[in-house]
Amino acid sequence: MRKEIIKLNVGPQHPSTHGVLRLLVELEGEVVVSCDPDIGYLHRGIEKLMENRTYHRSIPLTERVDYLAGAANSLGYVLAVERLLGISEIPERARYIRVIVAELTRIASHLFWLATHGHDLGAMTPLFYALRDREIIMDFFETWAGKRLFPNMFRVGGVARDFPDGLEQEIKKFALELPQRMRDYETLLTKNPIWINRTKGVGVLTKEEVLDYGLSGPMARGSGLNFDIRRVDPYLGYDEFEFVVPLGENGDTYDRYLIRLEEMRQSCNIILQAVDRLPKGDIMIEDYQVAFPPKDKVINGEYLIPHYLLVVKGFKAPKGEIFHHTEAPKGELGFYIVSDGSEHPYRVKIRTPSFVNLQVISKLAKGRLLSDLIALIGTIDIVLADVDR
Amino acid sequence: MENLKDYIKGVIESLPPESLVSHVEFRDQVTLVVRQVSLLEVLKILKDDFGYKYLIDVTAVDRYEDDPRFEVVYHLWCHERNCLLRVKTWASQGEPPTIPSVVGLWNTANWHERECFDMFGIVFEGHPDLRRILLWEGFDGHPLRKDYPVEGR
Amino acid sequence: MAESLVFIIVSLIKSVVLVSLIMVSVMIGVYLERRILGFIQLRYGPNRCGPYGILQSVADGIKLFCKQDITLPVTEKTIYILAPLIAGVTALFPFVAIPFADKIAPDTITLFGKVFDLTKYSLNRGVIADLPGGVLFILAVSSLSVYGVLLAGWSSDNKYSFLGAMRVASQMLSYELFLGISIMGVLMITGSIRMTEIVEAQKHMWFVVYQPLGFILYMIAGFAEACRTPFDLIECENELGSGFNTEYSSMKFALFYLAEYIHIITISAIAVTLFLGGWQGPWLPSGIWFIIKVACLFIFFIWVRGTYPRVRFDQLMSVGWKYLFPIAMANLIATGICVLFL
Amino acid sequence: MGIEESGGILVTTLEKVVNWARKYSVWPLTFGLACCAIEMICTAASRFDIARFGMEAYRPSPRQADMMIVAGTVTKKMLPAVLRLYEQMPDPKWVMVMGSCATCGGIFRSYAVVQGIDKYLPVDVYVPGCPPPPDALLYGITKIHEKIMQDKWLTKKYEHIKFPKKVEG
Repeated sequence: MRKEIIKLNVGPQHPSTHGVLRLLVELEGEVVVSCDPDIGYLHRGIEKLMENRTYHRSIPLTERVDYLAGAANSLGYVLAVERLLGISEIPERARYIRVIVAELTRIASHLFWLATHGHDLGAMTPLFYALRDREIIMDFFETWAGKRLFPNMFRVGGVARDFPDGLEQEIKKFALELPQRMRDYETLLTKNPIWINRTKGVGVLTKEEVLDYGLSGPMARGSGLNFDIRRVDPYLGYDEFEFVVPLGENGDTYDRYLIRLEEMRQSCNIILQAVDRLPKGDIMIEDYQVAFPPKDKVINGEYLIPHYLLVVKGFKAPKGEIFHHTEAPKGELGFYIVSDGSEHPYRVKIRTPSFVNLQVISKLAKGRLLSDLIALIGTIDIVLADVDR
Repeated sequence: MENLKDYIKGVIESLPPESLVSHVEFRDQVTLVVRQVSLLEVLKILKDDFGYKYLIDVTAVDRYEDDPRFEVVYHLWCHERNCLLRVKTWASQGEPPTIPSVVGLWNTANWHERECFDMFGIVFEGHPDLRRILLWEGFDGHPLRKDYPVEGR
Repeated sequence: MAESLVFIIVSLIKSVVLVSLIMVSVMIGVYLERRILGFIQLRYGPNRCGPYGILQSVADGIKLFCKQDITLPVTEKTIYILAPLIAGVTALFPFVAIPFADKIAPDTITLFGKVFDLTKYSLNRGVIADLPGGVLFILAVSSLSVYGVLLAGWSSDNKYSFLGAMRVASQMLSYELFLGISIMGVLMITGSIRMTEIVEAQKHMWFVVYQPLGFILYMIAGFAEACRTPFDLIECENELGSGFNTEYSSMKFALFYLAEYIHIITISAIAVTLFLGGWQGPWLPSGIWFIIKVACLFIFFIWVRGTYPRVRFDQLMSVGWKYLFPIAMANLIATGICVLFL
Repeated sequence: MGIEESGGILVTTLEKVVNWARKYSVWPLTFGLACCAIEMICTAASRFDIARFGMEAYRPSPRQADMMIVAGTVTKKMLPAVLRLYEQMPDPKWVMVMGSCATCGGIFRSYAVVQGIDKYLPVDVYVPGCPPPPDALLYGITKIHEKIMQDKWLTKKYEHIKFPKKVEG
């Protein structure tokens, strides 16, 4: 029998490549023989741009790295800069606000993942249900920061704006309600035989492969590797919160699906704890060499001049290099900042989770069907800006 | 914290002395600066004997007008002890700068090294598939080098 | 001579009325689908175009009609152009034999002083052609529509279309088979393959009561035949772009779109005729009952679309051959035994 | 009507009817580039519900699409694909630019980003923002609707354009 290999070009415009991923797939019938991802269609040169900006002015750029979890990215960057500057303490209220926003972002990102992952496998309705809940989080951000996707409110030394009155209670209400709303998705997907058939046994990863490919986030935890940076290298005082790190057993798509659902519940848990402990007080440190003075005091010359200098010239960071990683929704997000003592970072490397996690797809897709390839793109949970930067 | 420092001290002592140039500590993060010839050896010892099984990141820094010009930086993580280690070395002088590839140790280094090649033009010797990853074939120059303008040529 | 003329005229009138009814119901169907999906998904659906958005399908139709028609420089141009026609026309074929109403005309009419007997060839009944082998005819022509899709996918010179075409070919082959077997039970009970007789045999009890398994199997096969979620593998946009119709635009695409919905109506109509008592029902005229039943099944199709994910290609095949086919056979044998001995 | 002398009532009515149909049946191309695509999906979701305008029929194939929403940063690597998609769409087609990245490069003034897609594509409506909220996108869609309704595709005169005379031989 003569066999013929079909070379299929999936993307960059394709409904389920989550943006502009291009996969060069070789098919034998419908079985994937080889799969070579071609990335870079959204490479915007963020690292190069950051080298030419002051530390503060880079914050909006970092938010656009992973646009589904903008605040989580700027949080990682701000924490890295703070560590570079040697700021170890920020006001308690700012710390809790950061935790709440980071966890809300995680929920928003996972909801969007659920929406697209379900849609990729043909289930239309979860998309709408999940996005309905995501809209509520977007509302919180809009109330707090005036912007939906990218609040852009984290600053070195604190947060730029306090929560408006009543927002905490709204967030608390949402965190209490979401686990109940998530039953809708569970009824639609979790026990649905078609869903189980599509996801069980697809994209199985062992612990050794996870280490070999440097995977992180739900991709690593799905295979039972207990690696959550909130636990193993706590930042923002995550060690004082009670939460469970869900671990998978089989390392397949279904396990990772369950893990992400459970992570949303745990995030709700953390939010509830953080809202309960949220103290009153300052939201920014008072070192006006690096941190912005309060906006209402800027009319006063004493505050105006440092504010002006900070905006125009930025601050000088000590010479040195720092690597700081946080647990972004998609995995380990690391910022490696090299400083030469000037106002600009000498080099910033963003170690994004999607970039590393995507690499494994050519291994997972080999020998599977074309439909599985789509499921795999979904389970890796990539965002192309996160891959290409 | 003290335990970790002792552990890292133990790591440094057990490495072959001629491989290590220096070690720097900054904000509780230790950087080992090693010679390029013994890079693979050091990384293998760290991976096999000290549990640094997770290669977080491979990247490069362009120290423009220095010689050798390119630093290559490896970030390692030990899952058992939850500690970070940074290993740094230089790519060889001349154009193109070269350095041995670590794909043999970690598969994850594959794309990291391709990205370094794409952005800095560092050739990783022994890499199975070294081609541009983010930019397209035929792109002129390597954008993250310091002598490359931000807005392109 | 005059008799055959009457036959032709009456059949023509029936066909024209039926085809226009089907076209209108397709338009309503598309609108219904979008509204019901909106209802399931907590949104409105189209509501700007006309009152409650009912003119939505009209707007879509006019727009598609006035779009630029791109004819690609493909190798098999004739087939490329013919394929949507085949798909659109063959989807209408099964309606020839489906009885959609009881008597719609008196037994005899007097024209030009001559009396014509309309009961001959069932001209006064609500069926275009009351074929003696109606079920066989339906089974035969309903599988014809696969050619349209297959040829379209093959002639488009597009790999996605080609994969879609290959999928539809294997899907149809495996599901056509047990679609046939699943309705054999009904035929055994009736002892006839004339559609009108099957409907009349359900005067006292619908066959879905005697043949529940057969009905379920038929509906599963029907979903696969109509290529609807969860079996919409041929044009699943998440895998194959747009599947077999990737390279078709404007009216050619509209024909495929039309064929898809006609197909659903056909599947529903056959299910109604064979299992749900056809046009029979109390109080209302027979045609209305037929429309109501078909509409209910159509809505069921939409409901499933809003609920289920899509199966994988190999799973579809293995479920078909390994589980559904044996069950259909067992159902057939059990029915045979019951009919013989009870 | 009115301004144009030519074209009887029949022609102008036909034009209006077709414009009306086109207005309510703008099928966008499933085509997201970056951050703005997320807001585009949010627009299609339950709260903002683009389906009210008959636009939920996102077509994955450019052959069946009417409108291209350039949602996000266009990089130099992506540009050929964007242009190819535009060329594959049948006439009449509309282009909506969403977000400042696609409009002018936005904050990404770097070596890899196209500084404004309007150098390469005829843009109908610009929606500013980074990213524009769904409300802004919906406003842009109403602007597209207005533009479609004013489209004199049947009664338009081309007298002011001097076509070169065909030279024999």
